[in-house]
Amino acid sequence: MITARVWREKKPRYLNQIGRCKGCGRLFFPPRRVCDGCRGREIETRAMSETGRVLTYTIIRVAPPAFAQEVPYAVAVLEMDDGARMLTQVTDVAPEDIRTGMRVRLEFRKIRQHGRTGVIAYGHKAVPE
Amino acid sequence: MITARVWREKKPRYLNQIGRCKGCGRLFFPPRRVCDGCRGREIETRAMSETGRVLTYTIIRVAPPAFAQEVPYAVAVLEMDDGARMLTQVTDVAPEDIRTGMRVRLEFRKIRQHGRTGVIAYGHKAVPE
Amino acid sequence: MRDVAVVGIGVMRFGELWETPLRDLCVNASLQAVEDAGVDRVDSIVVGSMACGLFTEQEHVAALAADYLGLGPVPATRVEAACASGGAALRAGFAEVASGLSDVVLVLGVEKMTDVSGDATTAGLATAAEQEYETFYGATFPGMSAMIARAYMERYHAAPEHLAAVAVKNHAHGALNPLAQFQNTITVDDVLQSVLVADPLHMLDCSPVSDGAAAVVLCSAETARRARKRPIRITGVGFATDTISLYRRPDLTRMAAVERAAKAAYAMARRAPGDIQVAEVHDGFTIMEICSIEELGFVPRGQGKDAAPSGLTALGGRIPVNPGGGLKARGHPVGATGVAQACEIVTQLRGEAGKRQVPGARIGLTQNMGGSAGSASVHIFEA
Amino acid sequence: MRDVAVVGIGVMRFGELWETPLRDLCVNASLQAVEDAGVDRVDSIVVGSMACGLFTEQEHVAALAADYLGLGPVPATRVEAACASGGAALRAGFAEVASGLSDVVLVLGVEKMTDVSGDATTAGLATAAEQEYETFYGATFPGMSAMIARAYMERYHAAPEHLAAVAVKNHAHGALNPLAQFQNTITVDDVLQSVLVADPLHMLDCSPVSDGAAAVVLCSAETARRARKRPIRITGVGFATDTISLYRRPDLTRMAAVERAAKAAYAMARRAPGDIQVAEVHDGFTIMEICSIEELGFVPRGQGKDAAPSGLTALGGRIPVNPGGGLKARGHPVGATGVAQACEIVTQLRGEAGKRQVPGARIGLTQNMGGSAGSASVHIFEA
Ligand SMILES: [Zn+2]
Ligand SMILES: [Zn+2]
Repeated sequence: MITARVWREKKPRYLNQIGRCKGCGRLFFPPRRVCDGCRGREIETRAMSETGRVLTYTIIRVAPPAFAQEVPYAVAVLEMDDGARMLTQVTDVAPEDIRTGMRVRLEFRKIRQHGRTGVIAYGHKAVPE
Repeated sequence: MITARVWREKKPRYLNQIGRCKGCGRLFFPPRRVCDGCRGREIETRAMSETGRVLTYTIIRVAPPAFAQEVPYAVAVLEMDDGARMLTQVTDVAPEDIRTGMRVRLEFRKIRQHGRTGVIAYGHKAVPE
Repeated sequence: MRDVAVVGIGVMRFGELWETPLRDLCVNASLQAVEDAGVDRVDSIVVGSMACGLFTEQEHVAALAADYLGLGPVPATRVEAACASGGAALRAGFAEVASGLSDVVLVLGVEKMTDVSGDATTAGLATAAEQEYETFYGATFPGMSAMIARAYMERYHAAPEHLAAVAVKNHAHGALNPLAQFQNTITVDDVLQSVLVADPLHMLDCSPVSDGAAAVVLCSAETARRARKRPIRITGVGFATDTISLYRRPDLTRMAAVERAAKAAYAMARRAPGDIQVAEVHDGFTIMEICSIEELGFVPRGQGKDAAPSGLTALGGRIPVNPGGGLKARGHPVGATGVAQACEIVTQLRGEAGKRQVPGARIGLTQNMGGSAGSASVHIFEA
Repeated sequence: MRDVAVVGIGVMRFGELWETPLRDLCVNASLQAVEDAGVDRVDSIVVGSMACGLFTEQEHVAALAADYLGLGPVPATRVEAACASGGAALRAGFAEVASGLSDVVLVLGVEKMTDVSGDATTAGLATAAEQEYETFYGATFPGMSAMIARAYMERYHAAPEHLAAVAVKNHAHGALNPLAQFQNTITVDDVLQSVLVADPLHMLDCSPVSDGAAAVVLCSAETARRARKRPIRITGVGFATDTISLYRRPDLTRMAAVERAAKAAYAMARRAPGDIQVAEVHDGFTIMEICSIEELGFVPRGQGKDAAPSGLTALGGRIPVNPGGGLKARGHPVGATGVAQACEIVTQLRGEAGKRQVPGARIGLTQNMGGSAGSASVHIFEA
């Protein structure tokens, strides 16, 4: 059930695990079997940098049920210092104070609950560095 | 929302309303715009016969959430005396006593509740004649 | 490859059609298209629908349509590519006719979005994004476009007014289209004063939630000779994908799938962007039209923002975009949109667009996208 | 119409694959198929999936697959026809190659069914039936087949043992297939003693709920010459619909869509039922195989019930049906099934089916259906 969906993705989400193509160096979050740069299959895993910056962001004011109680909240595309990319919430800062280029650090937080069962899923959110 | 789904179908479900192709005489439950016998578009509406017989049936023992509390219950394909067909539950009889060919009469009953809102939808069930 | 033409169109006025069930949406648009074509048979049905299962609990919608149209036992299948489902269905119908597998194909686009609550609609639309690494963290469908908008605005010094101008233009066009869901004009101030949905996008930067259907009849060039009206040929077909996840795009201001789909369609039609006289472009959010007209080659990169304010893409401009009102004003029942765009271009190329007619238009283009441009479809039509 | 051949296949062992997300199902089967084909490029991807939105909250699965396969920006679209989604995708891929729109097409079938609870799976499968006049009254997906089974049993004096024999045969075949979800043999008593799901169907009359994917690589005859293994041509393609609602069928023991799809495929291939040497048939419920082999012309009407008990459709019989174990034993991730059937027939025609090989098979058939035979797909393959 939904619990499987949650624990299946634990490694990338909990450990910030990314893949790196040994052929061309491209980074992937989450890790993947095939590189979409060179179609190489040799992918090593490592931890993503914990610091990076905001490439773009938005403030969500209309949210699906799982996040309805949190509006307004900020979601951003981050580029970490190693070049890996991810999308997550930016928190511990007033949404109107977020700027592109802002330095952030990843912290382990509760992300959401799932469906009727209410299974809690964790992951990383960004906070100002 | 779901209430629209319920009241939209009220006429056929509450009044047992069927369509009849003026071209070839084919009957439809619910009424439809195009006859699938002759592709005619002149369809008149009328009430379905209230009595008919069981063409085939089953006893449902694994049901979706909306009907989970009712198992086991019987569902049948009916042919009414005017030749119209419908699918509905057969009730007021032990499921194991149902037989194909059994004479039935339609009665107005509660059919189900919908989703979170719990909107109640009515319609006809078959009972032994 | 056999030549393929559109010989019939059927499109209803989109809206919150509480009284019309999914099956009637399918039937109403399809009957119009078949009558318009004047053909005596349909060999196959292709239905574009994004999320009929999530929005109406009804999968198997192609069989439903065939049944209620009285067209069974013809083949009927559904095609999905998020909001590009209509464009994808058109391409699948094209392939069926071009291959000779079918001679006359009914392509239907349909979506019934108002049978579920607003938050279920929001969640349903978000299924176009990657679920485990985008939606999971709280991203919404408008939120994705909002992030593209911010990246674009900062790169190219665009203001909220540039985005708003797209909505203003498309409402002005919609006001001329009796089939548009919204036929009122709006101002830049109206857009900027509407509530923020996902900064910097306001409510009036977003296309609405709609119910509706649109249909076209495709057939081989030979059969098209017997059609009631002048056949409109489909001379170019392009479809392309990009990363489903926005965050993995090297350039967040680009919609590379649109460029790739357009290149394929231009190459097939042996046409260039400058040949296009009228276009229907996917303005699910105002920023999408701005990026798309750049990717389609109508304007240089970074100048998409100036097209609506300058009148370039308005009726009477060099390249009128969304004369039918676009998704913004015509409405956006997602699976129907790609087919409704085709109906508008055919109407234009037939010279039957009334007050919104682009005079003398002979070559038109439709562009439909799915998700945050993870999928894109482009078709070129010629009278 | 260009000739089309299968040059690569990829199929995983189906099952309750808790650890494998949807994207990995897509990637695993597809990589196998591309490697098996030995082609250096894919021009387009067609994905068959019935209800990825309802089962995993992920629509836009074709873009997801293209992305995670590193195959973007190629076109990627999804095709749906309830449980016949795989067969419908195969047909769409065929049309793409036959038309010349693409030269090499990856057709992927996939379904991830165990991410939702059992009752959500039941509700999801029921979306193949008409929602307002079938599901509304409490009908379930197994319940539909149960009503067909009762009508058939009374008309043709069939007993529960006749139905059970189909499951027994297909488990016996599955026991020879290392890729089958269930590789255990069962007895008629096992079936009759399993719990009733919808009388007269027992649990072991029903195919299981499964996760899984299967893929084939299609290409033109010319490109097929460069393939690693012997190309298997697709010589016949048929698809047909019937009323989506069971209760509107004039004869409740018939699956007319299967007959129509088969007639179209036989006509295109210039073959007759007697030419078929091996077949994969849609046994979502045991009664479906019985009715289907009648509609396919393998046995006269009313004699489908005797085929499994007499050994006619077993390995070694006149027309082996479901040598791979069928949906019953191989598993039934709904959208994957039509493609997995093609993988099995190609394996047979290549002579690579090991213990379950039908000796010397050169002509094979697959038949996949959606809902209560509201949709049906038939393909004919020749070595
Ligand atoms: Zn690489
Ligand atoms: Zn009639």
